[in-house]
Amino acid sequence: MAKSNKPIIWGTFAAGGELVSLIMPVLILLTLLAATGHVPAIFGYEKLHAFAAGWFGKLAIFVVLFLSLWSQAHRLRITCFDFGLRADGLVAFVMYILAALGSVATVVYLARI
Amino acid sequence: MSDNRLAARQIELEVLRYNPETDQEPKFQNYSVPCINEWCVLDALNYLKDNLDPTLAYRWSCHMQVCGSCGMMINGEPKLACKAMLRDYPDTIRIEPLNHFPIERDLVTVADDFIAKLKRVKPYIIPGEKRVPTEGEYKQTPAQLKRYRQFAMCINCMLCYAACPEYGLQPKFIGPAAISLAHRYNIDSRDGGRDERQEEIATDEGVWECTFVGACSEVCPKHVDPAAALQQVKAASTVDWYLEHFMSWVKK
Amino acid sequence: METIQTDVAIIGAGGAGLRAAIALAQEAPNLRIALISKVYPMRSHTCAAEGGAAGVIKPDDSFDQHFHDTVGGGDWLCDQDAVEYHIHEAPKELLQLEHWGCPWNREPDGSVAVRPFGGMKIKRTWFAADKSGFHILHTLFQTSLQFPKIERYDEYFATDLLVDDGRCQGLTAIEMRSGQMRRFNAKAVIIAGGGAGRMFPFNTNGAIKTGDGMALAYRAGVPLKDMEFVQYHPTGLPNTGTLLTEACRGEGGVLLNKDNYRFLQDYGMGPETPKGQPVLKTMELGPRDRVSQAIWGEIQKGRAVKTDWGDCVWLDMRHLGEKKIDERLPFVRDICISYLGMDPVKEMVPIRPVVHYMMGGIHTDTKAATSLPGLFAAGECACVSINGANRLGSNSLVEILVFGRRAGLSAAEYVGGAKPGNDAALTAQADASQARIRELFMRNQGKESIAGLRKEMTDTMEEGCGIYRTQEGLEKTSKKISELRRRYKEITLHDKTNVYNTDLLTALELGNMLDCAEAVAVSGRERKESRGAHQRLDYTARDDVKYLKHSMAYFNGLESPRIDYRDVVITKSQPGVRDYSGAKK
Amino acid sequence: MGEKMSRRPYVREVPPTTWYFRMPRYMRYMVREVTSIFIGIYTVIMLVGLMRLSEGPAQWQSFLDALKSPGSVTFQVLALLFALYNSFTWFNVAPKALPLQFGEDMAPDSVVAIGHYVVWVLLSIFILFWAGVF
Ligand SMILES: Cc1cc2nc3c(=O)[nH]c(=O)nc-3n(C[C@H](O)[C@H](O)[C@H](O)COP(=O)(O)OP(=O)(O)OC[C@H]3O[C@@H](n4cnc5c(N)ncnc54)[C@H](O)[C@@H]3O)c2cc1C
Ligand code: SF4
Ligand code: F3S
Ligand code: FES
Repeated sequence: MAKSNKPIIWGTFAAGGELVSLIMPVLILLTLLAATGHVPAIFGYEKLHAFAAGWFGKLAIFVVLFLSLWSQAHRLRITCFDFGLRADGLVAFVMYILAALGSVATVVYLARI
Repeated sequence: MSDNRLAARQIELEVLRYNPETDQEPKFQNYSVPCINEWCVLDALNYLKDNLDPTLAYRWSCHMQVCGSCGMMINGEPKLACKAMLRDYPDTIRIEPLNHFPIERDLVTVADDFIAKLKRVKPYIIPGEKRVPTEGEYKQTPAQLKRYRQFAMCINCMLCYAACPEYGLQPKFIGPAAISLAHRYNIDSRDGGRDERQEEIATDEGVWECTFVGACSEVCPKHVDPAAALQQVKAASTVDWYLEHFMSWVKK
Repeated sequence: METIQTDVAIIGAGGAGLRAAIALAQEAPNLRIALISKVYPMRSHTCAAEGGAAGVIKPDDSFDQHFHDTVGGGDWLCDQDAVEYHIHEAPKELLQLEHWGCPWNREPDGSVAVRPFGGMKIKRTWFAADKSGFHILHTLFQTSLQFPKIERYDEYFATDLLVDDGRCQGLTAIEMRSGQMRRFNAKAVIIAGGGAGRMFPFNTNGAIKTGDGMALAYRAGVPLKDMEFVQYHPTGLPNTGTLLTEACRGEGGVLLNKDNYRFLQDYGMGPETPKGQPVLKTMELGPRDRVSQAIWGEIQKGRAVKTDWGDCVWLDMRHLGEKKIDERLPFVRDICISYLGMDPVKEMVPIRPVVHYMMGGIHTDTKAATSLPGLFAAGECACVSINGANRLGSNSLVEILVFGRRAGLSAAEYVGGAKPGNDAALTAQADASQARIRELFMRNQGKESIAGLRKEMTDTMEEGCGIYRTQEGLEKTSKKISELRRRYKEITLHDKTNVYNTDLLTALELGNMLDCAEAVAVSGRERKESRGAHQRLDYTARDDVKYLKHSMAYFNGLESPRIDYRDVVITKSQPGVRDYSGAKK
Repeated sequence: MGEKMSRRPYVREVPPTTWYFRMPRYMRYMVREVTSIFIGIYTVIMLVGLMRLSEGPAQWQSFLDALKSPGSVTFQVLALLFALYNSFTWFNVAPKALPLQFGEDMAPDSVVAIGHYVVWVLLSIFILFWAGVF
């Protein structure tokens, strides 16, 4: 049996999982604060735009979105299997295409800022 | 064992029975067994077999948690019958053969698949540095020993296979114990056979079938922590993949 | 009946059987090997051995010392040529295991570590925590997987040897999963079927240790040697019989009576040594027979600890501390907590002597050959006489390796010159074997139960063949066993299913145990002296004039066995006094 | 001991779509896996936010306003709970992939797990500061 090619994705899954676990709760907390009227300073357009315009900001945003997209796509693929959706090849294709599109979009939007 | 202590507790055992010659499918049979609180479930079964129903079939030998033959589902959990102490259970105990394995008869399962997988991962030293015994031992420091020792503690009881849902869903999965065993040899300082074993375990049927449910480690009676072995194999295989494809001058 | 053709058939896939198979696969790669076992190899009882395996490796040690410890420990009933071979091969075998991956404990510099053991004057016991046998067995099993010539027949129950033309030429076995009888045609057969401790009610042995291998050879006319020597291990858990390894004492645990007094000093094993600093070959590190006898003595004197499970003494390990216990004796701690609900780090645990090991077994020479051409034996089922009247702890894990390998090599040599067999005669025998078992299987009228007979057997064995024996007791037990062997003809099976019929297998095992038990009782009755594990209240002294001899029990149908004697091989150590007092050193 | 072959091993099929109801630990696992749906959707929301940000202040404001809808708030509360659950499960098993050895002894799992919790708390506080919440 040939070696698997799952490691290609697993690297980003693992890195993404680590990052998501560390920062996702606090990010959600931030938007939740914003949504309930306690808008944090960073969400001011000027401030956030300036952050996203700097190279560090761009990199940070890209890394978070990229890793999160791929790790969640990978996990969703498995979740589908666990729920009994056995067309693993197809599911994987769809999930990874979505993650790839999201990644490209991230780059495009960042470039526009 | 003084007999007056017997019947200190009356336990209802609900045992899944299956006789391939007379039964279409398995069904439960109930027994009321007088027990001593210090007993384990295996003691209760042995009492049952000697005194109530000699036709019950199950495997056991050592009665000391080391031979790995007495694995069964006890109240829904994969357990060693000789490690499941009655004091930890209510008065009704349900006993079934290990999940995910075909039932040969009563509590006896067909283990062929597991045994074949053990063999498949090449669980023996494939020496790196060749040496003959007359040249003395390979030096191995206590630190090097401790790196793999935990993974060498597996008693092949198959509880982890009964616990792992991915094995249940995909019986081709090489599974937790066999992959842990491969890992045990991979990280032994005397071994040089990792590449050969990777051909078996760095595959879709190998470690990549594992979704890190972690049930294997939760039920392992010997704290082998197969889930850890599998994650470590995944990490190493990922590094391998990138080295092989992007830095082929480093690896192969 | 399906016939399987092979060159060498091995009965038993414990340490001895596996070692034999590997030796054959390596040294005679053209031979077909059938490895037959009633349990999967890694379930064999070798896995239960905790303490370790003795082999001379350190510079302060010498073959001579290992020799003298072993021969003296065996109360001079050892064949000294066999011991000589054993101790010289021991380090080679243990190193070989190291090369196969056995996780031996190590010194800081990476060399193998050794620990002290009872009756040994020098630390020479190699160990893998308190799981030595487990690791040995799994290393052998896993190593064996690389040899395609080793064909395994797991869960096959051997029932009879096929003997024709004065040679052993195969065997019959039941494939347990289908209940079908299979015939193995083999040019040579090796028996590695393990011990027979299950003849006794209170023992450290697994359910599979029912003396099948011994009984097979015995019924085929091969004598069982020195069967009266049954080893009691001093430290068993009083309720389950689970063994607490000798390493508990090797690491510094002490034995106390109900007054917290270290009583061993009253039994020729004193003076007292400092607690937690064990001194080799004295006090708690005396040999098993002496220590067990001392515990018996305390019980007689009313200085035992009363427990729900009978009279015990304390094993105190608290002074070793949690770290050392977890490092060196983790399994012991687990076991005490599981089965007794007591933690040896915090409490003293009650223990009592428990049947552990059969010194006796199938008589073989130093090449592991029996008196029947084509039949070899090794491991606990065999008696090559390295253990004499009392085995020293950590010698038998080595014995299974040394003589397992030897049996393999001898069989390979023998197979080269073996003549083809007479098929008609063998078929007739195989059919007879099947008929015998079918009769048992079909029987409906019998009034005896397996569990009932077994209980009577174990009870009478404990009564008559315990730590201390008397003529009267031994006679009573011999009679009782012979009565049970007759009543055995009356047992009925309740289970009439072919598939995995454990009722049938336990019946066969009971038959085997009864045969062995009779050899134990009758050999003991005839040995009117005290030596090693055979201690008599009516003949308290060792008698080298009459009994510096091996007893040989020959099967005699339903009659009790014929006992004969055989000289002990003495090369350099004349019988002397076994001295385990620390005083004179 | 009949001559006939009577083996007939009985295979118990695992129900492919409902197996996780069979054991609480399977349910715990499935909840962990399901977090990916919530975190995945939330990531897409972030991506939309980024898009809005790139389109100018008005669009960004409308994004912030959209966050306030009751449906959105409910979703975010759920996402937060699932994200927390994900973090805990991740930290607890992280040691498995990261064997650590100090000198001779293998470090207990708790070392890596506790390390993760500490980093997590510090990082979260830092981000809150940076975002100007305090
Ligand atoms: C609890 C315990 C602790 C011990 N600790 C030590 C120690 O520290 N040091 C030491 O040196 N020794 C120790 N011993 C003794 C030593 O472990 C044994 O003597 C040794 O392991 C026996 O190995 P064996 O290969 O002869 O038999 P086993 O390992 O018992 O194997 C017997 C094999 O024969 C097979 N078999 C039996 N009957 C049949 C049949 N009818 N048909 C087919 N197959 C059959 C079984 O399936 C099994 O595979 C200990 C023993 C016990 C019980
Ligand atoms: S890893 Fe644990 S549960 Fe699995 S077979 Fe080995 S000892 Fe049993
Ligand atoms: S339970 Fe199964 S999915 Fe992996 S972590 Fe264990 S093998
Ligand atoms: S009987 Fe050996 S593990 Fe339970």
